Amino acid sequence: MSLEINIDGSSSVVKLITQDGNNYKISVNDEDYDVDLVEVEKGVYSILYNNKSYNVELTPGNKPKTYTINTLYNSYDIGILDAEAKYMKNRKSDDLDDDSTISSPMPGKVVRVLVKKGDSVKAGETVIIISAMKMESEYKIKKDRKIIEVLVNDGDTIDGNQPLIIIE
Amino acid sequence: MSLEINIDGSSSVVKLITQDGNNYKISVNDEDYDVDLVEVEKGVYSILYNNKSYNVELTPGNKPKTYTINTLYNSYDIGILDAEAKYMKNRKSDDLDDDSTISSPMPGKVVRVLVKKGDSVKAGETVIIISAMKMESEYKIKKDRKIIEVLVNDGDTIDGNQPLIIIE
Amino acid sequence: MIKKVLIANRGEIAIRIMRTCREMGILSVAVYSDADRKSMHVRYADEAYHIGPSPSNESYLVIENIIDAAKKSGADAIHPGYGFLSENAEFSDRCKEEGIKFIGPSSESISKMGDKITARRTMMAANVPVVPGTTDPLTSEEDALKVIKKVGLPVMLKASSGGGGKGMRLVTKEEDILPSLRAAKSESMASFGDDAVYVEKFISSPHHIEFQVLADSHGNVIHLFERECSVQRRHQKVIEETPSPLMTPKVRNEMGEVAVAATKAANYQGAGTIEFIMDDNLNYYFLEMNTRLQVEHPITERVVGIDLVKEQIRIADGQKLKYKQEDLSQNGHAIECRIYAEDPDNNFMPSPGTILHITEPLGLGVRHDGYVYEGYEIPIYYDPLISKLIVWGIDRDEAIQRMKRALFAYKIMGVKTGIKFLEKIMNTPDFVEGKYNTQFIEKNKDILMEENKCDGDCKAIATIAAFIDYQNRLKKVKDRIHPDDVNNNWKAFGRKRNITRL
Amino acid sequence: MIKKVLIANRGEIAIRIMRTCREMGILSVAVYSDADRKSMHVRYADEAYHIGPSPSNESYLVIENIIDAAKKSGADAIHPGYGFLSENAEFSDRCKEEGIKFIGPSSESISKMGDKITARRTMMAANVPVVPGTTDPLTSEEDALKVIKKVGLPVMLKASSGGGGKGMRLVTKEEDILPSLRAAKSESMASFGDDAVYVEKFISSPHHIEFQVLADSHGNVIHLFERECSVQRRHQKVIEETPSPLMTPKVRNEMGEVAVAATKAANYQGAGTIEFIMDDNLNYYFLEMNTRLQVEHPITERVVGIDLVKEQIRIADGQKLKYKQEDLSQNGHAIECRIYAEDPDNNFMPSPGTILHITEPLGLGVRHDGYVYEGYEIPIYYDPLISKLIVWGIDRDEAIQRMKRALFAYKIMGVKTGIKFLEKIMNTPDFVEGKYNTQFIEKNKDILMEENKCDGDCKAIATIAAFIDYQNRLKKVKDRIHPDDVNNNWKAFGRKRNITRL
Repeated sequence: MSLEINIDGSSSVVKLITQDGNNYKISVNDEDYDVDLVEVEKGVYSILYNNKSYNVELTPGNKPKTYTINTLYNSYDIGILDAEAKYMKNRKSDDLDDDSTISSPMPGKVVRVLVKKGDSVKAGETVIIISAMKMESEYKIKKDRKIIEVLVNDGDTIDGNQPLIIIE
Repeated sequence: MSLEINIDGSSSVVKLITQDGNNYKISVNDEDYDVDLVEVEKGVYSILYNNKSYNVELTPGNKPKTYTINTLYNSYDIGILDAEAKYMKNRKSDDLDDDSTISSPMPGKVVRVLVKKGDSVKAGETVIIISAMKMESEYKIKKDRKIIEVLVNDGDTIDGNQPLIIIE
Repeated sequence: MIKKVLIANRGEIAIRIMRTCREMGILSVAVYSDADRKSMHVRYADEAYHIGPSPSNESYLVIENIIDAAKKSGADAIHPGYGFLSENAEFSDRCKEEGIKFIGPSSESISKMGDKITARRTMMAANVPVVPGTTDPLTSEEDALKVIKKVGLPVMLKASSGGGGKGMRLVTKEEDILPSLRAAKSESMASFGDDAVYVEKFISSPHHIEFQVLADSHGNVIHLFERECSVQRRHQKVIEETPSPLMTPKVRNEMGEVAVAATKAANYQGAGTIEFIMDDNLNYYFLEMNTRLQVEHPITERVVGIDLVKEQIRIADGQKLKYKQEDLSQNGHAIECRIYAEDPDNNFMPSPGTILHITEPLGLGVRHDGYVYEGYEIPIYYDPLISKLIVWGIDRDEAIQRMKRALFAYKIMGVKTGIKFLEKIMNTPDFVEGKYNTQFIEKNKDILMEENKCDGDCKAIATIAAFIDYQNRLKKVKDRIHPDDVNNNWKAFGRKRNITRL
Repeated sequence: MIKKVLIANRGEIAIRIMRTCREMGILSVAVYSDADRKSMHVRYADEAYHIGPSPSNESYLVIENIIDAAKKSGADAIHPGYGFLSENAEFSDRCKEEGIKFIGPSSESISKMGDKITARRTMMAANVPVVPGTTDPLTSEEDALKVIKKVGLPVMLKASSGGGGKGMRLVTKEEDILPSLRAAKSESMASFGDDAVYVEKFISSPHHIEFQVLADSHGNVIHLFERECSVQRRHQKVIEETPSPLMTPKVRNEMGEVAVAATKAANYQGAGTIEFIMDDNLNYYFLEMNTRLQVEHPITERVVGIDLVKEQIRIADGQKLKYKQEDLSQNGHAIECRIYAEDPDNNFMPSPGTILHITEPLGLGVRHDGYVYEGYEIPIYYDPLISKLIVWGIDRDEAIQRMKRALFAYKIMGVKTGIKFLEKIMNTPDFVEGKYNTQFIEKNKDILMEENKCDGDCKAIATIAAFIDYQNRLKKVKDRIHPDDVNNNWKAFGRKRNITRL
């Protein structure tokens, strides 16, 4: 068994070499790991490697064949790159792109709109501040963009997923 | 839908009259109950009846179609009596009978054997005390019986399910 | 004696109040919106009443519905918790009219302290120090220059009708006074249709320190010492501790006396909090009074040893305070961390969702006040607070070590939380040394937003876990298919079977 | 300073020790048997080493394997917890030989206190009151009559080599002395091949009270006050509390001094417990010394405010005690309940099994020290203790109310537990009034074994829940079958489908 696995952007080839009960010999990019691995709770693995104890939690990601994985202190985004996933990936457009509509997943209130129609906005700039679930959140732009339309005003009450700002 | 349900030895006929989302009208022995019932965790139901809040936990019993159910303070043994269960029940011998072999489900040590071969023992009497999991347990007889064989001595180390005493 | 209390709230605070009710032998009544049918407070309560749709302005904020539930249940008192209707004068009044005890202050006290200008004037009359400045609008540019000279730079110009930072200007240099005044006035006019502006001394990088008070209906008032609440993000408290690392016994006594005087001036009854700002020289000024139980009340409970909700209920019941000021002292050190469903890597955006798995930190010196459980979906309608983690230590060092231990063991899957961010605060030198003010998070943002280092193997370990989990899931899917069904289902499962052959 | 500690134990106590290690910045090393690979202590530790098959005499009790793991891991100290090797003199010695710090007393202290006769003699020499009687065997029937007259009836005749109640006789009347002596001697001879018998005063219905002590390697000894442990079933502690409801300040001081003297006489180092029995007139007698941490140590931690494991590690590290006797006091009241996997309706038979669901009680004043999690299978090889529930209250009344509240909220599915039994103890008048001794459970067994009353509806509610759950499960089974498959699977599912048509 062998799989290509993407972790935080870089990919590794993972192979199962041998298995004996909980004990696995697995190679990650040709480096061998002897681990004692057991699923203790749903999505939680106890892994012993060189007698170090790791409690690893796997949460399914938003997309199929992806995980968010927590080890002791770190959190990783992981994707399984099988043939299908690779095919889909090649077809897919740039992941870093913005959606053309900015909206809040939660109902809330517009604290402040920081742009107006026709503005040119730089990557990383905040365009709107929304208060939802009693907290204020800043919505930023990922790439340099132009504002096509602003659909709300300061103080407006908004529904979840209501379009707020249309960008280029 | 209707089912016969046995609770702590007495049986009730339970019928679903209407259902609207969480809200059920159910009759138990011809008495109607309007309950708001929802499974909140696996095997745990939140039930509102006359605005009283019940947190009800269902654990599968040792036999099929049986439950142990905990309400606020009480614990009940419940069995679903469908046609099959009734058929099985009629065929089955007296539930209150002893097994003919006394054994401990856990490994442990014999603290004291209180009977010997040929003894006549009265219902409720302790025949052997076993220490297992660091606790001492008394094993009692449910009906008047005769001791056929004693297979262990005080102080013996025993395995789980090892026969200890054979009774009539 | 009160026999049945309706808790007009949800989440952790509803459960926290119900726990005390149970200890006192009082029945608790939950109210819930559509989104909260499965919420723990409904499950924990003795009774539960539905009060409307999910948005809080159609349920938890509807006085009529709450009163209706109280009458139906026969509750003889209502505890409002914090937020929602807890500082609503009309609600306090309405309860009184209906003959239901409101576990909180009178509408008069709420109104008096709710209006910032009235509160400021009340406090000045009671000789409670307030931030120097004026409470009346500046009448002219000459007046402004005169007043600001008296107050001393830097000052903050504030719109009388202001809010949300609008019509506000910080003035640090004399030559900026008039231009700033004009800008503030015009902004205020544009925003609120009123150009009245007043002046307050600007306290840079202040500390936020508050005092817990208890006042009964017989005129007795005590304070339960301070809480240090300077670790804030966007004016929201993140971590609180008591005692304050800044405080001296002398200032503590003095401020305690001031807090008691302030409470008396407000004609207050119940549990309340006097908030102060304090500069680095321990000069302190009344900021506002919170006329309810605070989120961070547990740290006071832990070091003083008093159940504040129990005292609230006793006071509402007309009983005299059980404790005198001289009975009280602070024992050890307590810290609270607020755990929100939020994404620290994405500007702390709320992160509602379903709790897939939770491991709560327990053991010596740890209190955990939460309400979520595995399978529970945090609704999008309310505050994303998941729980409060409170630790106690014999001294501040032990409390910090214990909080680190507790945060390390606290695991939640399914929603993002600020747990790792809080752990970093516990390791930040300014916090460890107790040298921080409300600028703490801003000042230390490089440390706080730094990525966690990995010793090298954890990436491989994570990869291996994903590998095995994926294989196991594939295997399960395969096993679920009955051998006879494989051909029929070839289309659906063929692709997955192919993968295992790679 | 100690940098890495191997914990030669499992279950809740292993985790409890690891928590303190983490607070001190010390790495923790777990050891585990076959049955414990999934156990929480393995998951919580920084490192974990396998030490053998499931039975403890092939793993946790094998000194060689523990030492081996300690060497491999580079641990510089071993904490034995309670049970297993914690009072094994050979183990203490072996650690010393290997240059590993044993977090506990020397082998000499363990041996001296482990042998009941030696302990008794050591205490008598240190003027610690012991139960009146002899430590030497009775030489003749005349000697017996003389000695028993001096000690005073009732007395207990005990076989010198005795144990498990054999060769033991209670004598209450003078005319029974000689017959009882003869019976005891012959039983002792039959059981142990030795007819030596000695005499002890019989204390009827005694109280069991113990004092916590700490002794460093510099000759400093302090006590941390008493624990009342009289609620026992089959000589096993069920509930402990501190302060003891029986105690007076005068007797407490006196016993504390005696405990310190006893500790010094044992040449003791580390945390230990001096157990006393006490009669209704507050006469107290040394019973034995436990040369380890006790299960019930958390109640002392809570009222005195000291982490005992932290102190144990500091002492093993050669540090001086941080506290002087005069620094210490008792603050409030603490109670501990032990939650076992046991079946109270079936003579408290151990009830191992898989934890299907657990809701842990939390909130103000509650400490919960456990180790199980959902899906964890409690092994059949070890102590069935699931967790310890410790509550604190400002006074005993509040502590009892809080314990009731915590027990009410504590839910475990999958194994039977004593939770409801413990709740009944909290409601038993003798306990509530603090008037109880070691006969408490026997005396109150009618109250304690009574069935819980139901207000009438709970039976119907339980029936309804079963009804719906059963229907839902049937439905799920049906839904899982693909429409096309129904015919193929008719045989297997036909019966279930029939049911839904009833």
